[in-house]
Amino acid sequence: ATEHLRLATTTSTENSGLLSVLLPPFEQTNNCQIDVIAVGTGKAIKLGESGDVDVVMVHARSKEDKFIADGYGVDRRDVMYNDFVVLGPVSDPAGVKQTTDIASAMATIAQHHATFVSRGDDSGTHSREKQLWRAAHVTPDGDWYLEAGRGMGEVIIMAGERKGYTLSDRGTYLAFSGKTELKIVSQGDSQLFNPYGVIMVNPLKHPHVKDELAKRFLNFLVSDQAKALITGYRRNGEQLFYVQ
Amino acid sequence: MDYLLESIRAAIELIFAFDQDIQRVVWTSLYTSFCAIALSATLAVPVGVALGLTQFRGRRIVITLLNTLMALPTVVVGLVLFGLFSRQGPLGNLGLLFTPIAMIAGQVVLATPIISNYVLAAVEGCDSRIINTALTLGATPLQANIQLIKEIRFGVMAAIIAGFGRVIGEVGVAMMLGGNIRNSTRTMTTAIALETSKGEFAFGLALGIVLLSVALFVNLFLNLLQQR
Amino acid sequence: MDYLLESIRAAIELIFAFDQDIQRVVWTSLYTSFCAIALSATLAVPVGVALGLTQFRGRRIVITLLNTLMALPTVVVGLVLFGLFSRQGPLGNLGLLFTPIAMIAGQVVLATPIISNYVLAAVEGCDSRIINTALTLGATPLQANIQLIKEIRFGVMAAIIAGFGRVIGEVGVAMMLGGNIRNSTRTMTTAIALETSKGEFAFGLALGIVLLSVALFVNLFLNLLQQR
Amino acid sequence: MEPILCLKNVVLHQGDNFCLSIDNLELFPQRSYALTGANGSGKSTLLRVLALLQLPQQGIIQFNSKAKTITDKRQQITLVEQSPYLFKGTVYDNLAFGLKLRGIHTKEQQQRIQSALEMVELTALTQRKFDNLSGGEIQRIALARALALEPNIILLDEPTASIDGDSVQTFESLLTTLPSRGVTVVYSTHDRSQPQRIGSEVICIDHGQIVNGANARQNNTSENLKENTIWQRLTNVHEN
Amino acid sequence: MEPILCLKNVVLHQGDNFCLSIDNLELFPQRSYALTGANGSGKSTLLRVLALLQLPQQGIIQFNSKAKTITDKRQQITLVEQSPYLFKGTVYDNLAFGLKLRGIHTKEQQQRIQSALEMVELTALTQRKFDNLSGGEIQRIALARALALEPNIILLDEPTASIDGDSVQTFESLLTTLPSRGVTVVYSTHDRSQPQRIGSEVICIDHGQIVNGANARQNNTSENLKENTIWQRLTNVHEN
Ligand SMILES: Nc1ncnc2c1ncn2[C@@H]1O[C@H](COP(=O)(O)OP(=O)(O)OP(=O)(O)O)[C@@H](O)[C@H]1O
Ligand SMILES: Nc1ncnc2c1ncn2[C@@H]1O[C@H](COP(=O)(O)OP(=O)(O)OP(=O)(O)O)[C@@H](O)[C@H]1O
Ligand SMILES: [Mg+2]
Ligand SMILES: [Mg+2]
Repeated sequence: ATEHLRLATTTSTENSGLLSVLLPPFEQTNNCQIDVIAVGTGKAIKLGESGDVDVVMVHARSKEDKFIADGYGVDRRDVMYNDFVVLGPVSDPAGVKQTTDIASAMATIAQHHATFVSRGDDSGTHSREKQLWRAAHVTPDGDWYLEAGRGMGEVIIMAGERKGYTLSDRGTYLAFSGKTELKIVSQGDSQLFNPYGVIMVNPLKHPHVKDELAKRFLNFLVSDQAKALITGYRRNGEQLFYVQ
Repeated sequence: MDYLLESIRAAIELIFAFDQDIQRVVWTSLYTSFCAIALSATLAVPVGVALGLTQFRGRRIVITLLNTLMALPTVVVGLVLFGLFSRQGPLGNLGLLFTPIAMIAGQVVLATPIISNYVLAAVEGCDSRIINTALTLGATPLQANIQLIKEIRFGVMAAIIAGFGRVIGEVGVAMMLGGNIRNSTRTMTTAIALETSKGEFAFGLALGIVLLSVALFVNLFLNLLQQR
Repeated sequence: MDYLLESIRAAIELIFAFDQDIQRVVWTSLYTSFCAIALSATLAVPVGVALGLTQFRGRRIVITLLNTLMALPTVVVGLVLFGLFSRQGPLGNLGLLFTPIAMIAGQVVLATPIISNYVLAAVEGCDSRIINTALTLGATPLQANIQLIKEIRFGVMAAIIAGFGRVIGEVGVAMMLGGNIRNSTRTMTTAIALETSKGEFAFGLALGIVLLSVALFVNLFLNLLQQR
Repeated sequence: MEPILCLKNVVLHQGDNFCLSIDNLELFPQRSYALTGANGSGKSTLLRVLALLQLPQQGIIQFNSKAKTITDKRQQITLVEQSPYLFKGTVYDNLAFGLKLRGIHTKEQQQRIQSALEMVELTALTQRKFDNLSGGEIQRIALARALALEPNIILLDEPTASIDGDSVQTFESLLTTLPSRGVTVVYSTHDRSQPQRIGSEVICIDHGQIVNGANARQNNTSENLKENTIWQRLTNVHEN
Repeated sequence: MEPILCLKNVVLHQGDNFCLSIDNLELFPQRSYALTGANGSGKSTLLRVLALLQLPQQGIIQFNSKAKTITDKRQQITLVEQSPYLFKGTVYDNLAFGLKLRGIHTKEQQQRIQSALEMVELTALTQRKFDNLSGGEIQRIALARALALEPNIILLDEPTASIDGDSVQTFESLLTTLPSRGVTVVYSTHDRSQPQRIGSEVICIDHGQIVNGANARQNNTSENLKENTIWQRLTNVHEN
């Protein structure tokens, strides 16, 4: 029978469509099947902690480090990165487009009390957003700041409906660009860099983890073949992910 | 398993602390559910009674469709109403999306088939002499139907309780049409979903226990109403 | 609004193409729901009948608790069973998490209060002479209860239809305990949720229409069964 | 004299095997009529037609009254069914139902209920729940529920079938007096001597058809008036 | 001779106002007993106790039979209630219910159902649905449903209350013959002359107590045997 490897990953990775390109070559050569469980970052890590998956792929560096420090995960690899962008209405009421760096972009939004929809769900994106507010020396609070507590796509839609701003990863924005009138108003700052890491669940802690196969999978993800697949992946003609 | 115990402790703490966020969330859940059930019952009880009492061609088809609507997934209701309420949609300029009103509308759609099916079953199971007895004692057809509803009040109450359970416990509509906005449209269920997606299982479960306690109180109250 | 029309077209295409992925998803939804309803009915019908017929101290409390369980959010059921089935949990080494069996377990928990409440209402509304008539014609108490169930079969079927609608349309349990794994535990509802989160609203809605069509067929079938 | 209720060419199919077919039936005010006939001959069906509950497929039902709406008409015609249904609630609630619909509340309601229950000798059960009564008690309560409404026409489907011997006598005396108080009475019965005791014209039904008529216009009821205690009570009610 | 059914010091409270209290009641095999008494006196309650359906709070019920379980005992005692319930289904289904429970299938089932319906003269209704029958038809079907089971003891609660005159006569003749065929018959009635016609001992109940007894041991039934067609049919059934 084919072996199954369980991979917990964030919804955005799964939704980008990359995995359906990236995984099949590995599955074929290793005669296995990778069961992708797409959940929030926090929950993905929790699934790793409880040993219900074999491999975790997320983008929240501090949480990943803690996961490894607590002994739940081993062998973290940098797989790829993409970037975040700030989205806003075409009219750009806060004039974010005039800013050059992300810190002043965030500060402008706060100054104008322009509607900003936050993920509010402790996801990788939400952690990054909080980091950006700190960098801009702003404590977001008030009617203009909506904490939605939802997935990325839904938050983009909400921000569109409310004619507000939001922070999104580029992949999800591209997927939703036909469904919203929001445009990119700020991008390219080095602080918007978004690395994805892959971690194997510690087989010492969870003996049933398929470490053999997991290790091969990790090796595959950093192999030249995988790199070619990642950089070659296009959506609406745009490249979504980059490798170091 | 640990987190089950942990969550019970957390739930007790939550209930006793009862901080403002929780209060707000409980209140939003309760009042949207109540409004939804009141509207839905007004709609669904007459539908159930009418379907139970009248014979017409295609009646079984209508009933089967109503049965099928009980399988409506919350996401689908959310999607369709989203299409209505969004800026692009026909009701867009009312600006109802991401407000409690949109949530209530979605919950009405969810509860109505449940309540009417329940009432229909109660009417089909009830004594066939009720209507004639009321009529011969001088009731108008409307009064006779009201008397029928009184006679099957146990079934009607069960229908309302089932509908209430459905809407207070559902998450899809509240999430998609309410938007889970903190201090505004966040309900107990969307808060639970949020905590769960964060991996805060214990806190999510604790909120679940709060939800069930609230539902228990509401049901105790409905029960008292019924026995009166 | 456009996407409503678009989705209807997409749904029709989907139904006619009926590709392997869709087949698989429909099949997973159907067989988990059927297993869940079969198990749940076996459990819930006797509970409903027993609660309807026997008088004991605390009966109203038990009924109120059962009513409350109808408000169980799918996420909470998901969380609790997750705690049981997870590797850390007491049933962890069975490795049931993210399998159809875990989903069925969750759906049984969801459907059981609904079915028993429905049956209870049917029993409370039924003719009080049924049991005695069966007994005096020589039935054992068990046979008399079975006859009662036959007499209220309309109510029991309504209960099963309501339970079926609940489980085939629910997403939380299927998502949390099944994991929405392609070619394995992906159901129609988790697929809809996935498409929606991808922004593929029309495709999500199209799947919703497929789901309702499947539910319609099942209900037509149950209806035929009942009329036989 | 004008008939108060009159059926012309009425045809009512019920199932495949039964058809009520009445060419001409004229019921005159303040008389009493007894419907007789075998089981399944159509007595209950005819009574439901007279009560304006079941509509025939063909024919005319004329009710000579000023009432316009069907509900107003039904308020003047009350039927006690063969196996009466009691509403969930107390005996009092059951008797109050029709009175409330006629806008009769408080004191008068109580008095009417009290006298109606006296007529059937069941005042002791006023506060009893609907579901713990004996067969005869149910029938008597249903009779009281109809009598309390003081209808112009009272239709009774086998009213004494499960009533005990003594009570049957009292009830028959009551029935005998009703016509002279302005009430038209139609009842069905299997007791062959009952019509004579009450002084009613006999309408005999067979397979849905009238085989001997109520249209020979002799009035043989009015002589049979008896004065008795129950009658006294009824008088009091009307004078209150 | 041993009594077949015997109540000793039975007390049964029902609600606040009614108490069935029977010091000693002995019913002997192959006789017929008529229960009489006013409405609400406790006839139906006593019949339910005799049918082993309602358990008294105190006292002993002795049933002289080899049957061990309560179901086996109940299979020998069949009660037709005052207002009988018909199961959803056809008349045939209703009669087949008890026969199936006794393992009687196919040919014999059909024959027994046929003869039972002949006894109540309703063979025409064999395939009719339960819900479109007249009051008398329901009662007769319930009687047939009990007769088809050929119980040792048959308990009938006002069996002729809604049956038409002609049929009452046929049915009474049938009842008269049952004791000599080994059946003990207990029925309640409001018809004062019925016990005499059938030749039954009268047990009169008042406020839950027996006021004249069935314990004077004269057997006045066996002489009253009549030979008639219905009886012939019954004989055939037993010999098949
Ligand atoms: N569940 C109950 N709770 C309280 N009282 C009851 C209940 N059932 C019956 N009773 C009362 O018990 C008494 C006896 O009832 P039962 O049915 O035995 O009378 P019966 O002799 O058969 O009368 P009938 O001639 O009217 O059929 C009645 O007064 C009735 O009101
Ligand atoms: N809904 C129905 N469908 C078909 N046949 C029916 C329906 N209701 C009654 N019948 C039949 O119509 C006939 C007349 O019924 P009805 O109740 O009027 O008789 P009845 O004279 O009152 O008899 P009883 O003396 O037994 O009360 C019966 O043969 C009955 O089986
Ligand atoms: Mg009749
Ligand atoms: Mg009785």
